[in-house]
Amino acid sequence: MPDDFAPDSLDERIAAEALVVDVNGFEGPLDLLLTLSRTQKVDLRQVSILKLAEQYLAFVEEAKRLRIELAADYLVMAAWLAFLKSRLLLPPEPGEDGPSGEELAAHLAFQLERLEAMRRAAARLMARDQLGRDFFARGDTQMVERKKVVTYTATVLDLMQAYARVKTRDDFEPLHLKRGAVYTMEQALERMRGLIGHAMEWGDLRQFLPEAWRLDPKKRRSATAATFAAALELAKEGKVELRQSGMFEPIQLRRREI
Amino acid sequence: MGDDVQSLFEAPPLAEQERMVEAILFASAAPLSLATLNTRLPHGCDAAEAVALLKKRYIGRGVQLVRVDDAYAIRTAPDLGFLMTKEQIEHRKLSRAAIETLAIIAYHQPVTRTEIEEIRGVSVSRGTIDLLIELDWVKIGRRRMTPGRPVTFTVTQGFLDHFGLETPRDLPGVKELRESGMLDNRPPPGKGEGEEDGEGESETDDFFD
Amino acid sequence: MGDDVQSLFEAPPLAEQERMVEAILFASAAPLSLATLNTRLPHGCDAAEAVALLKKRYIGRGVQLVRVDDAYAIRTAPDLGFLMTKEQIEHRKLSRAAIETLAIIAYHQPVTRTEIEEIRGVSVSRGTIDLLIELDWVKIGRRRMTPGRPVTFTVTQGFLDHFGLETPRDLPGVKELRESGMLDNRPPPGKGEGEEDGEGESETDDFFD
Repeated sequence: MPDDFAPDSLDERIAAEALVVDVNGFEGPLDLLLTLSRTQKVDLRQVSILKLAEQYLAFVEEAKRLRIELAADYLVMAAWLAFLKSRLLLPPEPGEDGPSGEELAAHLAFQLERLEAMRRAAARLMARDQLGRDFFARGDTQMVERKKVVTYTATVLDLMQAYARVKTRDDFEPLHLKRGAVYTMEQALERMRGLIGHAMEWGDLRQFLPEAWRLDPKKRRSATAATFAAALELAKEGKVELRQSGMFEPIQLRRREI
Repeated sequence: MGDDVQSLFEAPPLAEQERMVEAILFASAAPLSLATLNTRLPHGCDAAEAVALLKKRYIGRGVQLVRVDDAYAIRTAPDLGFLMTKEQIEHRKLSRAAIETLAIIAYHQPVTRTEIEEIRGVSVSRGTIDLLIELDWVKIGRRRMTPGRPVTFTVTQGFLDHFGLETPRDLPGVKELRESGMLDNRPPPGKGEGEEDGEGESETDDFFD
Repeated sequence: MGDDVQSLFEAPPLAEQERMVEAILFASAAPLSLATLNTRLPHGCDAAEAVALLKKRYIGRGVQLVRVDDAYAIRTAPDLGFLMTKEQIEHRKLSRAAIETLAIIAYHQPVTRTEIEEIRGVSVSRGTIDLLIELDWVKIGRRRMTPGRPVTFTVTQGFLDHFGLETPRDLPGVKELRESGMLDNRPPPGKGEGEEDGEGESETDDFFD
């Protein structure tokens, strides 16, 4: 970064200072460059890109001196402009390929001119007569007696957001279990109601697990929990008795004689 | 107010007043009284006269200037009421289940009901798909050549027309939605963003290519 | 349908068709296409001719018949906006970023998010395009046939209606901008020229010519 560069006049220094203070007001490095180019007080097509690069680099230096943190975009642009400056000032190395400094400068000038053109176009667009402000649609569209026809409306945005919601649901609901691996208490209850008639002797609760749910540990856990809950429910109804000889010992169950 | 001040604010010509009344009555949601019209017209206008002119102008036209109590409104000519039946439409928003089902069909078509349920993680009621078919947004496609030969669902031309799409392929994928800021859902920290997005996209591609 | 059946449903005279179109357009807040008008009119009517007659009739009046894309609507004359303070809708003030993004989409359409970012020199922030879609000013266009097949954006009929434009060709200054190369999608020097941008340009041309 050039130490020897100094803004030409006090006015420019003040302008640069004002810009630094206002750095949040810029919409990115291109916007900042466009603003800086106006201080050259020439038509955009005549702007000196070399001078503009120097102005920008001085701006970044000034921001550093004032300890204002610049977003990465601005620093990337500064590095690029420093490169451009060297390309413009130094004769190209023999055998060096890639675009010349002039080509790069011309493209930057085009980008600035295009951005400026779009700004002006946006201003002209917004200056047009607008619906609901300068001209108006029919105020009363309910002109005859109601004959209800229900139509459903949805916008493409609704559609996309719905899809995104579905596709990212797993990200947000980690407890949303896959259906296939859950054995519900209702299922267990139904199965046990059919089996307890035969449970005259004390027997391990685990033998009530359905065949298909015994091997896979995930499935076994789900089925065990459901079967245990179902056993409690049956005990509450007075249909079975439960016992356990100690902590973590098998839970046993038998039919209650009525 | 002195005479000389008033002359500075001379009323516009009657023909201009008539234009003004026409625009005001057209844009108003409710009938307007002469008194209200006079407060909205420039100083010195005579709403009664302008209304009378406008009323005459609309005689025999498709709309008329009618008096409602002591107010005025522009209304359809009574003999053309039969053309208006389509105007009374009640707009309802689609339920969350319906819009999600529709989105899945649009992104994954042709898709079976079981596949929709797998993607949504909940079952899809018969009525939801029936409604989408009735709206002419979804139709029954070919049967899938898998056991049970389940029917598939696809979206219709009516769907494309309603959503202003040329093809369902134009719908952005989840990754694009996120990148263009159309999606507020960010992946939770710690989850590899790349892998998940990549998957989402390739899935969409599979279905369309 | 056989000839004898058709003759039973002879179209009403053109003057009557004009009245009918007048009634239908007056009753609708949204623009209606010729196709929609034709489905609402009795068999054998020609909406295009009736619209042309009606348009002429309302020249210089307080309301006008305007064209919006391929549709038609009745709107109050813009010079009378000052009378409508009551009807004026409080517009949410758009951010500078949103306004510029809207203008870029309108003038460069169909345009990808990357192209918008290249023109503005900053990334499109979360929610900007979302907002423009919600306002019904921007919609998703065809995917660009370049690597990655990016989504494109275009403006809607609602946009044209809002800004009183018949077609995107009527955007202020669009011709001059095009002639001075400001709507070109020029690749930065040293980047693979031709392929992507050539296509981008030809597509834009399609849209405007």
